[in-house]
Amino acid sequence: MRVVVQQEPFDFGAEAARFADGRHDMGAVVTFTGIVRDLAGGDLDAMEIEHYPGMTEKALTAIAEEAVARWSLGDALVIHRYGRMAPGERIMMVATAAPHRKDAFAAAEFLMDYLKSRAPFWKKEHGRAGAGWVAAKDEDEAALTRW
Amino acid sequence: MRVVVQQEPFDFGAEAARFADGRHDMGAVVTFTGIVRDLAGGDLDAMEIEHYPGMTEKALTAIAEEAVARWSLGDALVIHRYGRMAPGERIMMVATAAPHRKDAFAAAEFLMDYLKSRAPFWKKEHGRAGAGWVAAKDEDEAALTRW
Amino acid sequence: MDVLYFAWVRERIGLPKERVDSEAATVADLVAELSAREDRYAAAFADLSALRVALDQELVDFDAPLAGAREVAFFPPMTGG
Amino acid sequence: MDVLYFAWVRERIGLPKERVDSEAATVADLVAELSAREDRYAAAFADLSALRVALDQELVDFDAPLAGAREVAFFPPMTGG
Repeated sequence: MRVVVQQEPFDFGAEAARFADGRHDMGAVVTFTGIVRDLAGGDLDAMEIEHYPGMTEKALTAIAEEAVARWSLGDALVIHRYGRMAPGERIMMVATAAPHRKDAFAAAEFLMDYLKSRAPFWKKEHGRAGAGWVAAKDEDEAALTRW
Repeated sequence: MRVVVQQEPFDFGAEAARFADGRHDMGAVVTFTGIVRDLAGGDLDAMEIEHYPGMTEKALTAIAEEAVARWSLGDALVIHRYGRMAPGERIMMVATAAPHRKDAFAAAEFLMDYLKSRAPFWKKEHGRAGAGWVAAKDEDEAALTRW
Repeated sequence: MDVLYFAWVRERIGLPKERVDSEAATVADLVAELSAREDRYAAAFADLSALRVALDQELVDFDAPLAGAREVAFFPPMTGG
Repeated sequence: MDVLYFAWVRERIGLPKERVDSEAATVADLVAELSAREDRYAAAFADLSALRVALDQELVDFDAPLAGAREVAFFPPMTGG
């Protein structure tokens, strides 16, 4: 299990390949990557992500440990950036490895749902019309109830 | 949308990175990779995959088109190998890109569920104890009813 | 028409493809015709619930009419992914 | 104890971190104490349903006791991923 919180970009392809490499006992690997999405009309200059150093790592580790235990994962990976990013840049990724596909998918969705509402990150959009904090969505909180 | 059926190995990291690259309008990319899983005790020498040339490409394309239409995907990718593979080798991958994570996850699971039971591939295990065709699982057929 | 066999159906019948001239009206009629030919066909087609069939590369039911079909394929349930 | 503010809570209060000496028994008591201090605190804490709080880097409810806490953090609902 690996949890990484960093400002620098990460190499998604290399991380995904390294994660999937050399597994003889896991039939299924799922990855999710979050990308800075532009606003309509190309109005987004940058996405800024603030976090709570110390708590971030603790929260992500707890969420990943829970996923590994619950779905008997062979491995889990979480990488999340903070700082300023342009549209198209990768914000974060998770990866899960399990013997069967159902568990790999469920664990990856669980990681994403929890990470979104329980890890201390906050997004601020810097656009032509000014800057504003992204509001949490009710549906993101509601997504936790299914687990 | 891209559908590839080939005997040669594919470069999962490079394919995943290329798929996720340069997307400004899609916030979520999900990938699934299927890996040849060894039998208990390291008893599997090889997995052999037979397919129905012509129908395979048609079936995969139809499934991918359905996924793109149903979840308004920005893009979808399916790569599936045939022939003989050793434990640890990657058999196939799918990738989906959508504005939001729920759609990217649902579409990837849909692709996998349909591909597993509706694309003409058959797996044969070659092990120390002999060779045998892998039986389809009732749960794989049942998985289709949720879509 | 061309009749194709895959996986254990191919192994049991002993060939991947053959040319069959038949007046069978449906897939089920063709199966009955082939099964009557030789034991290896009868063995392969013994349990239709364990088989799938495609007409011109589209999955169909066993009661599908054969009229106009150029290619019929028999195989076990698929196990891709 | 150290009190930390993040995102718009930090912007509204105007600083990321401060040392606070308080006899407050619970988080809610601390919020009341800070809100009474200055308008910018009252503004930041006006709607507690829009806020989350962590004690020593663990999420807690606003009625959690402060006894022994070294670090309290206030922030809006998280938006990671």
